[in-house]
Amino acid sequence: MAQRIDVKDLNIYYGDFLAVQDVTMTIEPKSVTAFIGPSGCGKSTFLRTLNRMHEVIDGAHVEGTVALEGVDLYGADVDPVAVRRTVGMVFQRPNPFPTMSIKENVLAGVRLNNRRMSRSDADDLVESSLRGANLWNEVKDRLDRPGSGLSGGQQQRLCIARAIAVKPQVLLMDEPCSALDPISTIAIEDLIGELKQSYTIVIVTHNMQQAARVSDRTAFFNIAGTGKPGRLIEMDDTSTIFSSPAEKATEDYVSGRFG
Amino acid sequence: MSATAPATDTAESTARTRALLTTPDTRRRRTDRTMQVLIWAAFVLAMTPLVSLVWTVLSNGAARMSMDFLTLSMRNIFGGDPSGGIYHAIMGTLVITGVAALISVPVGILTAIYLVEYGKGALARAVTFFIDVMTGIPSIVAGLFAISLFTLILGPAVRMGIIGAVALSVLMIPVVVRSCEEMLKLVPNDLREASYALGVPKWLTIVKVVLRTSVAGLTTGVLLAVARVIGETAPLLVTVGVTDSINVNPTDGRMMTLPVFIYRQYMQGTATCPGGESATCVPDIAMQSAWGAALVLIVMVLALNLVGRLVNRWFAPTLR
Amino acid sequence: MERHVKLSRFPRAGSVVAVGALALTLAACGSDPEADTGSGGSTDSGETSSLSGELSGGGASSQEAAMEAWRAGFQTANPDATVNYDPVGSGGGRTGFGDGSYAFAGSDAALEDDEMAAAEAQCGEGGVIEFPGYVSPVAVAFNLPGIDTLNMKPDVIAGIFTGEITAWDDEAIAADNPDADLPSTDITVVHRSDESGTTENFQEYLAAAAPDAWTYDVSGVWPVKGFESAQGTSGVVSAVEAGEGSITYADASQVGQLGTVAVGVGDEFVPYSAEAAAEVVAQSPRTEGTADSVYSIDLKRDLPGTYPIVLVSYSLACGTYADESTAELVKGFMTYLVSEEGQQAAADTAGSAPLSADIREAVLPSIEAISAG
Amino acid sequence: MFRWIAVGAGVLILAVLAAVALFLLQQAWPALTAGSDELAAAVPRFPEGTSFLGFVGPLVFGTLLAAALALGLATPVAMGIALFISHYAPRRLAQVLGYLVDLLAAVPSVIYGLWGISVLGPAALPLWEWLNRYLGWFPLFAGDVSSASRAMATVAVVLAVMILPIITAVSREVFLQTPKLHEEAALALGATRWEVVRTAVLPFGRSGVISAAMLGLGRALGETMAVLMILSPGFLYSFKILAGAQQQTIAAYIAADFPEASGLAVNMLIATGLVLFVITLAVNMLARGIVARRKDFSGAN
Repeated sequence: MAQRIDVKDLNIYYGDFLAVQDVTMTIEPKSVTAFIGPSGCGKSTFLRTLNRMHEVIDGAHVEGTVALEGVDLYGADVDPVAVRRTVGMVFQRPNPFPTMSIKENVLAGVRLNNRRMSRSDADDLVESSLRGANLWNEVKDRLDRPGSGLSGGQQQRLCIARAIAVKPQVLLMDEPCSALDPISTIAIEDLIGELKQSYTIVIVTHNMQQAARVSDRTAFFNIAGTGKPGRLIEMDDTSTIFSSPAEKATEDYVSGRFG
Repeated sequence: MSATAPATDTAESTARTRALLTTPDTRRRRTDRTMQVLIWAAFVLAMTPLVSLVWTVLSNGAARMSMDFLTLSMRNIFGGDPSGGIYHAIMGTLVITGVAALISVPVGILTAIYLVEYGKGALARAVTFFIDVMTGIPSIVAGLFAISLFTLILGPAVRMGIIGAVALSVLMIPVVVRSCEEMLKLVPNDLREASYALGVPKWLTIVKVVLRTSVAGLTTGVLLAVARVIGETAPLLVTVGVTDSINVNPTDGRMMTLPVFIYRQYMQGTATCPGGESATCVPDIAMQSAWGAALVLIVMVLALNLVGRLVNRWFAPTLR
Repeated sequence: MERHVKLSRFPRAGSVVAVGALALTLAACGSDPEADTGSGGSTDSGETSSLSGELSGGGASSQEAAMEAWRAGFQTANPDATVNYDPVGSGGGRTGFGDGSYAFAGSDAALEDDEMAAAEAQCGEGGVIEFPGYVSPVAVAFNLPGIDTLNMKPDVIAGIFTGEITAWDDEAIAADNPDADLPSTDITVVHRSDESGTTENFQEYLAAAAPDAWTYDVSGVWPVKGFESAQGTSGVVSAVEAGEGSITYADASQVGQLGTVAVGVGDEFVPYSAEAAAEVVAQSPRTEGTADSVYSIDLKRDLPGTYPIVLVSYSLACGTYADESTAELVKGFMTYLVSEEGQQAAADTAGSAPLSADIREAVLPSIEAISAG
Repeated sequence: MFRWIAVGAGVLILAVLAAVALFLLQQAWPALTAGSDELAAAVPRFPEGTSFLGFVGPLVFGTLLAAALALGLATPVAMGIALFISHYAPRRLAQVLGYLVDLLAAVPSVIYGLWGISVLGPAALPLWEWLNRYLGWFPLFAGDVSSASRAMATVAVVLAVMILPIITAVSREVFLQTPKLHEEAALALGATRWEVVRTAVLPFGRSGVISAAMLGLGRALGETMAVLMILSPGFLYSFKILAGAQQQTIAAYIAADFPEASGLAVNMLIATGLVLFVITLAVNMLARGIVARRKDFSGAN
């Protein structure tokens, strides 16, 4: 299931503005990779280039390569829609479709691909996805109620269920817990630990403890000043980053002496 | 495919991924393309009549345009005589719409203030509800109302500008209230509270803080409301009567307005020219004048819109 | 712009200033046109040279074109006077005249007894002045390329306008037009959608000339359902111009390039003309039993050599008015209206038939007697 | 003090509306209570042996037919333009277009009428003839094509063009308000652009579009001049939209017959005006009801 991502010499532009400069990294399969760094350093922007979500903004483009199992995501014959199906994403704020029920939310992505799905197949998929997102027991009795009626943490897990229902290879998470209370956060963090058995997970977080808790590897991004591009400072095993980082800036940041 | 696959990748998994990423679902892609084409087509389809309309008015209207056309009235002009102009109609339109604005703007803005700043309870709900009701009054019905009101007061067959202005006000007030309500709602509560905290009474807060903050928005709302009613024909047709001389006194006698002028000219049909077409007798002069007046009216409406929007863009304080 | 912004502390002020500024710019340069010395007739008979004030009348829209000429002529001679005419239709004119809201009125039909009573009550002791000020032929106009005129007997016209005859190459039409190359096109009848005196007059003609074929009640509204219709004379004319094979009835001055019917009167076919229309009015007898100031006629539809489909539109005025200036204005305006000059201006503009000298002579004394009282 | 002035303005509006309603009712009352013989005598158009409702029925039918056709034509196209401006066109172009559409909403109806009769009518005639020839079996296209294009179909197109900018302007606002979150959610699930629209934008904007359509319907119902200038009226319950002299709308009927009317006929016209008032009222209430269910949506005008 899980696949690796190789990023090489990636520059990200918004129009003429260089937002992120010269990123080269490898994201290992079946692991959790955390991006940390101060606000505006381009980590979310970079995350979005991993499934071409940044293209929603007019004028956004990249130089360099992002390769999934050796296939460049920006290759001429690559379909961005297929990229996003293969590389799923969970957002900062839970965003279940308000007009759909819990069940329909889970099936939303699948419905796009499959014109007809038998009722039992659909039910099975809903159950397995919700179980995968640790939500099944809480919502199994109200699958037909609107998704927006759930609590924030439940909504976020519903979004995760929705993302994994399309069976992606990679799961990108953009500060998935920042809008949640501590208890919900723990639930999501536990879930991330389980999900990495089957997916490559990339998570952007502001919370360094969270990065330390959930990730196997950590990448630190920084920015020299406003108007300057964000850069990848260093990337290493999480334990290394938090105990003996190679760069001074990283050390300052993780020890709280900066930002 | 510039990337060279790292050696750790098996060729098989690369091929599988490539297949995954490069074979789009043709059915979905086709649907997407079809819808894109349809939406472009909808756009083109809709623009065709609109462009045609604007072009027709422009080209037909420009042909009739001249200094005389803008500065003379139609007094003593008849038949196929191509002299004379629409000055009386322009003035009538300006005066009647101006009076309508004078009536509706204070009422409209005060009502909006009431609804936003004071409005609570049954009365506010009733006012909101009935403003919705007023929005739905067909324009001809507003005309019928105004004329029967004045008939009751001043006797039968009075025709004067102010009756038309009253009819237009009935149509204009709800529009003013609606848009000003929106504008006042945009003023953040922080500003009001800051003012209260300084011990400023509520009414002064409204006048000095709320109104001043939203003045650009209110102006825009009012100008757009004026643009809405300036082209109304049916209510003026039954209330103001017609004349071909200049009359700028809304309380004395008939007035001409541009929309009514257009309609009257359209209804006039071809003129008889005993000696055939000549410099002093043009058979289809009425239709030409109708187009000319239509162009002037459209320009007025567009100018109001433009000014309204520019006021809002340039002078609105940055609230958001 | 700057000025506008400074003043716009209150938006009301802003918009008023904007509109006001526009108005002022325009006000500086607008005017009524200079008195026209051309066709309108610049001098009147002399006695009404300096009338002033505003006079409002209303009524039949058929008179509108002529009324424009009359008003222009009168206003040119009296630059301080303004005459307005609301083309609200005959019914509105009669009602408005009856309740005093119009000082004068135009009507496509003479006042009926109860209307006359109301008008007399309104006018007071001076009584009502009524005369056929505007007489115009009503043409039966059609759109067939290459055919300018067709002969039709009353029965044929009635047959077409009742929907009995549906194709242009119908034998009934062909019989009177041996030389015409009639197409097999369907006939599309177009009638007035609004209530109108033209409709009423046309129906009166059909009822009088073809009583067997035309059995509908005569009124201002077209009685036969299912035909096309349009608003106003210009509406029906442009509808016929746009649709090949259509036919309508309309004030002759408006039919333009359309083909017209020469109407069968007795054994001959008479094309429309102002002269032939004037003739029918001149030869028809005056209605009996009316006051001296009322000159209405009983139209005869079968007088040889005349064009029988005519719209006779009456002018209405009072013998006495409450105030002096109105009385003077009405007197002056009506005098101009019946004058040879006024009638000729109407004939030039509206293609109407000038009033005969007999009728003018009959009504002029009543007009000259108009006074305040 | 200031407060009471403001309250007074609100109350004044209620008073004005009450006055409008009362006047209409008072003026309409004689016609509503008159016997059909009386009406037939006063109103030349009034067929003998019909009740007031029997007379107004076809007018209501014509009004609804015209408005429904216009709405049917305009809504899909307006949604297309709204989507085009909000989600398909390049941003710079979109802004200009949005502004253009707002301007077109302000073009006076008498100008639409002028254009409809002199440009659209002749241009559409071949299409009407084609529809009639090949699809004449379909009730809407049956009958004889109005030779001057003065038929309900032409009116419907003009009305559609008129209400198009209104529906577009409101729908566009709603579509633009679609939360980015939901669009991104759909996008991240691998949705194509159209699928984003279908899963996130349309469901979100549905009630807004409905109320936009209702606003358009309200305007189409009350529209006078365009119908008056174009339609060849008739007083039938007829679905033949290509033929002339089939239907008439209330507003155009009032404007056409008001000049000639006197006495009871005027009351009769005002009574029909009252009927129109009630219909538009119902439509507007419905629209407001739908909007009210969505609090965050604003900018109906």
